[in-house]
Amino acid sequence: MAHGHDEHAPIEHEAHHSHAKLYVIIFFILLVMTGIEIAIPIINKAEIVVKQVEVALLLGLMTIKGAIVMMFYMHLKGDRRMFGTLFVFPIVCVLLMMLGFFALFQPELW
Amino acid sequence: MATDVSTLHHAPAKQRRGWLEWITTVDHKKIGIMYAVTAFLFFVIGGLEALLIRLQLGTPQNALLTPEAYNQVFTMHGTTMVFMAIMPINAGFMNYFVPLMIGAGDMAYPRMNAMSYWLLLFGGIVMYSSFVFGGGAPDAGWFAYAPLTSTTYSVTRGMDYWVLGLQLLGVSSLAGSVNIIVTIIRLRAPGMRFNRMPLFVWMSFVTSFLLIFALPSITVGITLLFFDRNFGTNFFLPAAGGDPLLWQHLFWFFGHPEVYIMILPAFGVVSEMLPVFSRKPIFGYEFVAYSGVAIGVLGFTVWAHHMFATNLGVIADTFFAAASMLISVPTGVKIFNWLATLWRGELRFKTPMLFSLGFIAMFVIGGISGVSLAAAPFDLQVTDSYFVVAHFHYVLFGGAVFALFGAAYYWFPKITGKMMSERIGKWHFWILLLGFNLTFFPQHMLGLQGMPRRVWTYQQNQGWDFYNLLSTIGSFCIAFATLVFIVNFIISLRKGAPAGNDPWDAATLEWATTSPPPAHNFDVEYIVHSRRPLWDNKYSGEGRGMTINYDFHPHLPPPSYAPIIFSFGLFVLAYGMLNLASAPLIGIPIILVALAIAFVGMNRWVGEIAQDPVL
Amino acid sequence: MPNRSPAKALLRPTATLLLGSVVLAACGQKTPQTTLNPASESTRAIYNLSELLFWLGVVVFLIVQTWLIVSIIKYRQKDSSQVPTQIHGNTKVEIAWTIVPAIIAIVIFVFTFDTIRKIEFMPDEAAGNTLNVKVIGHQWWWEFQYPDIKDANGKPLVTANELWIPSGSYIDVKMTSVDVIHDFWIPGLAGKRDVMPNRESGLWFKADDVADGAPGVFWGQCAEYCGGQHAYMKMRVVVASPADFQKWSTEQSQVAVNTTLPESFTKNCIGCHVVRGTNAAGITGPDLTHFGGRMTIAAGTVDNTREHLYAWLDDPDAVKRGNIMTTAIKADTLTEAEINELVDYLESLNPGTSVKGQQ
Amino acid sequence: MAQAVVRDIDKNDPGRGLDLRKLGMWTFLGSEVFFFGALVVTHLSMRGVVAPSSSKANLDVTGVRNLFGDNVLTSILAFILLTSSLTMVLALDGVKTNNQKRFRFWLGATIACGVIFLGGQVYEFYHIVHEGVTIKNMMFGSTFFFVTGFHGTHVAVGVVWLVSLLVSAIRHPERYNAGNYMAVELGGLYWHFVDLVWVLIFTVIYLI
Repeated sequence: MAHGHDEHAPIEHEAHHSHAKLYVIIFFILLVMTGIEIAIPIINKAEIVVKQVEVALLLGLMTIKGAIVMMFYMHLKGDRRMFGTLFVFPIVCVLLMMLGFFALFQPELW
Repeated sequence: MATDVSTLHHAPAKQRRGWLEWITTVDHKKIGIMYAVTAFLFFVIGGLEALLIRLQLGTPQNALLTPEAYNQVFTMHGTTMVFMAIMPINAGFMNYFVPLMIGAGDMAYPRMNAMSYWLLLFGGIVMYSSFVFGGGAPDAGWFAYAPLTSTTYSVTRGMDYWVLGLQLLGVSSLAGSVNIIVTIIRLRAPGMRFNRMPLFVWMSFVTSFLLIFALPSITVGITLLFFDRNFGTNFFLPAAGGDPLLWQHLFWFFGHPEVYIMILPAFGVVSEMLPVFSRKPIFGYEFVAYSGVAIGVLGFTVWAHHMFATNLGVIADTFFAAASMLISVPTGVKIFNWLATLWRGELRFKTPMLFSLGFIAMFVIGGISGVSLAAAPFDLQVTDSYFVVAHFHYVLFGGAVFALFGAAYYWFPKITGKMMSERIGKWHFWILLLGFNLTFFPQHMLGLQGMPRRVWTYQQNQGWDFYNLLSTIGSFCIAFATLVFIVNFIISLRKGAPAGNDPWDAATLEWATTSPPPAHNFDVEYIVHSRRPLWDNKYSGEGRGMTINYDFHPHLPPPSYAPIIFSFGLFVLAYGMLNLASAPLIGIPIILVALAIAFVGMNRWVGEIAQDPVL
Repeated sequence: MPNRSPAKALLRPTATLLLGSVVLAACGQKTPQTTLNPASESTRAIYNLSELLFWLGVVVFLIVQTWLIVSIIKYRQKDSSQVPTQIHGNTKVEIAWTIVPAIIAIVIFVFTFDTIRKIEFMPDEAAGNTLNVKVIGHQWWWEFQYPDIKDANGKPLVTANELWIPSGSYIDVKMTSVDVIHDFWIPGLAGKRDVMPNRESGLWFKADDVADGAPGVFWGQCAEYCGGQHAYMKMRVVVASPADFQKWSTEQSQVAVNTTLPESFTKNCIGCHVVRGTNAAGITGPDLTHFGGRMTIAAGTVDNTREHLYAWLDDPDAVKRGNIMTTAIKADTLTEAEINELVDYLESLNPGTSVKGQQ
Repeated sequence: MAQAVVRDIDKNDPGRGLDLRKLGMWTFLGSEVFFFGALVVTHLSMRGVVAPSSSKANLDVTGVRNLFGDNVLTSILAFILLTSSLTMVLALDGVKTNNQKRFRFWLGATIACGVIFLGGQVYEFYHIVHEGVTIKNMMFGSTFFFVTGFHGTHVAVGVVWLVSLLVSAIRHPERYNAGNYMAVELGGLYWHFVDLVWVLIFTVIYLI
């Protein structure tokens, strides 16, 4: 019972299937979203929508971007559940604590 | 990693002899012993500081200590007991017993495990070297409220040593916790599902998560503090717009989970000992395990109950009062389940059992005063008074320390192969119980009579003299009890009766191997079928608790110098950082040397990983 | 309770212990800083809450310890070869004792919330019957300002370490600190409140009525560790009847009763201290205008007597080590004659209304 | 036979067969989430504070934020870090498909992106300090440099890590192949995490 090595590995493994195409597509999606993010504050200088909506839009985009990076670039999609749990649980906790902190102690930031 | 692992299996590991064996060891059992011994030494040092405190307060207007000396002593007492005594004793027991209890050969990362230990030792040395090099020890209390920690009000270098010592201890704890978590997730024996793990393993698991989630907060806090003191920032300096309350949030967001980090392993130990000495299974395993998880989760939502006096406002007061009271529910569940474990058992009053029962009796008192502190208005009267001092000593001494002494008696036979003296052990228990209550019960009264904590002296005729005297007398009983323990330890180590594999007729896997266990822990692999594999094999029939896989090749990494070299690099780095702002011509060369040492260690380490793919 | 006799056996020592401490408090022992003798609406509300907490605590304590002791007596091992019935749990029972602590917690919470409401919100009737007080924390003494009461110069009245308030009025306290965090605590009148730099915190309280000519004295102390002399950052609060308070505040807002500064005062003291009506206008130290009438020296460190004052002026570091006055006055700074001159002068600054020496 | 029993008994265990080091990496990253969480809370609650006695007291948040222009530089940095994430995942794809050349090329590209990012950050810091905002003289500067500085430190650590990986890959190509890519995957996880933090910082500090 060695640590972590179930498979008594032969030196040459069969090559995995390449996902390069998918990664490039993901990259362009992220790129477009970042572009929108950058554009929003510039467009909204004229106060087309209230600041709160702008912030909500930005946070929403940020969350989606983050989720995409985690799922595809960090391979959480399709990987074992344990890894995702170890990482996503703290993220959810931190977000809740931040909400709680600002709601209770810095309400003027809303 | 290209190396075929199977060729390594029976390669004889180079064993070094004498003290080199300890310096280079990556064996979780040796590391566990070093942890426990170091932590006990710090416990004794912290205890001596406590005696100084009690001597000073034994009589009103005593001039034994100057205010400056007193403030350093109580700060170091708190810091030592929290970070260098209770936490590492817990870590020592976890190190030694988590792998054994889950039937593993070692921790997940043996070398990183060694590094965790060395950083504990070096962190402690950094902190205590402030007495010699810093012009004085830290003096702002263990929770170091800003702006008292600023260079204006804390003029010695003590607080800088405090910050850097804590940084090293923090890295140590972080690495240790990741190690425990991975060990538990990945190295459990076949069949030992999560809901079959011994409760000590459960509590170690929860504790480790609390640590990795709570530590970053104080890491940020002390880094900001270090910048304030050395590089001219103003995070906590009100004169320049900084916010002392930010420190309190960052500190207590760590500090409250820290309380559970200290007590949960004690809960785990007691949940192991009570069933063994009652000869029954724990009552309501799931409730005991999950209430530990619940305490851990709720522990992150209550930090501001340490800050009621700062005028949080009605909404925050209400929220944190409610959340804090909620914690009494899972805690109550645990206590009732322990009591139910005793019910209709066949109780054997060996020393570990006495300490477990003492733990329940004392911890309940701390729990009751804890719930009352959660009631925000009452807290406004007694917070920062001796009532709080009494409360947390009932929790951390009456709770954690009692449980850990019990654990020492319980596991000593496994670690050394010899029994501890029952007769001396019982003396130890009764003297400690008496001394503990004599010391800390009067402090409830002191708090209610209006005595604030952290005062270096007090005037007579305030109704405080008698209780303070009692408390001081009690503290010497505690010291004497600890001396009795040390005597018992030494005598038993030399002449203790042989223990055999399973002296207590216990239930968990650590008792299935020899005492002391061989370097690879187990000669065979156990396939676990129940929560009490050993017990069920003994009492329900061979094979009911566990079966044996003989086709098993234990593998251990060889001893290594890398962890101590790397840790030593970080140790030197701390002194470089200390001088960076005040004397860059000294600081920068030290930092470069330190980085070079750390690089040598890291390089060795990476090379060893390539030979033997374990961190 | 399942078994009566052990419960009784436990009750007696508990009662003895409790009674013992009460007796201890009653016979001759002064407890000027106790939380157990509330003398204001808010501390009484807290005291009532703590009684509830205490009795619930006693019940829980008795249940657990009785259960523990009964188990120890009843189930001690009789036959080492016997294995007891292996009971793994009982979901119904466990749910029950999850719910019971929850109910206790809810009960405590309801009363807690009620008390929070009572002590945090100042009642409407306070309007028109409020005295504003500003508390300023210093390392290690207290400055009190009365924004509603003007002194001879038209500025708010300032005193130090001795706070006079009228009974029956709502005292609205606002506080801040000039250095580190302190904590304002008069156990008989109000719970703690942190006194923080660069921030304003506040609390209110209403002291119970006292008779004319019989003011009540309450001891208070800084409760947040604030450095070297945290132990000697004390204060006295004098609750006077409205008439007495009126008299006191009128006297206090006058200039000093003796405005002829001795030479040694001009030489050594005016940089840090104010004596209204003279050119002593320093603001680092406490206002000394009516010093002679105060009860204590150096923030409650010693009683205000000639001997103590002499010792204090002779070597402040020996009385209260590390306090800020030691930066100006060392053991050999003043001659005996100068000290006596200063003592004479300072003790003469007594306008009349004082509770000095009668605590 | 015994092995078969083991496999069977472990079938539903969530920890079964997980790679030890990858498990540790994810656990560590979970802790890092709390670290950056604490930093961001500090920044958000302090950045608006105007010091009573600061030399730049008249420069409020809006004033400081104008220094960033329309975030042109930062947007370029965001673009570079995003690209580095793509190149990193392509490097891993390279090693997984036993394509040493692609592996090394994309790894090198990732390092280059990291170095350019660090250079850009140094330039940005220089620019802002030049405008009179330092870590000492105002709260916005303190928290801004603190948060972005810590992120930059993480990037720097990542660059060192990837460089040592590249050196090792050139010296011992036999250690990196479709059956042995964990070292690359771990470096990648760390690198993507640093990118993830930038996604957060970019939005919260620069855009909001």
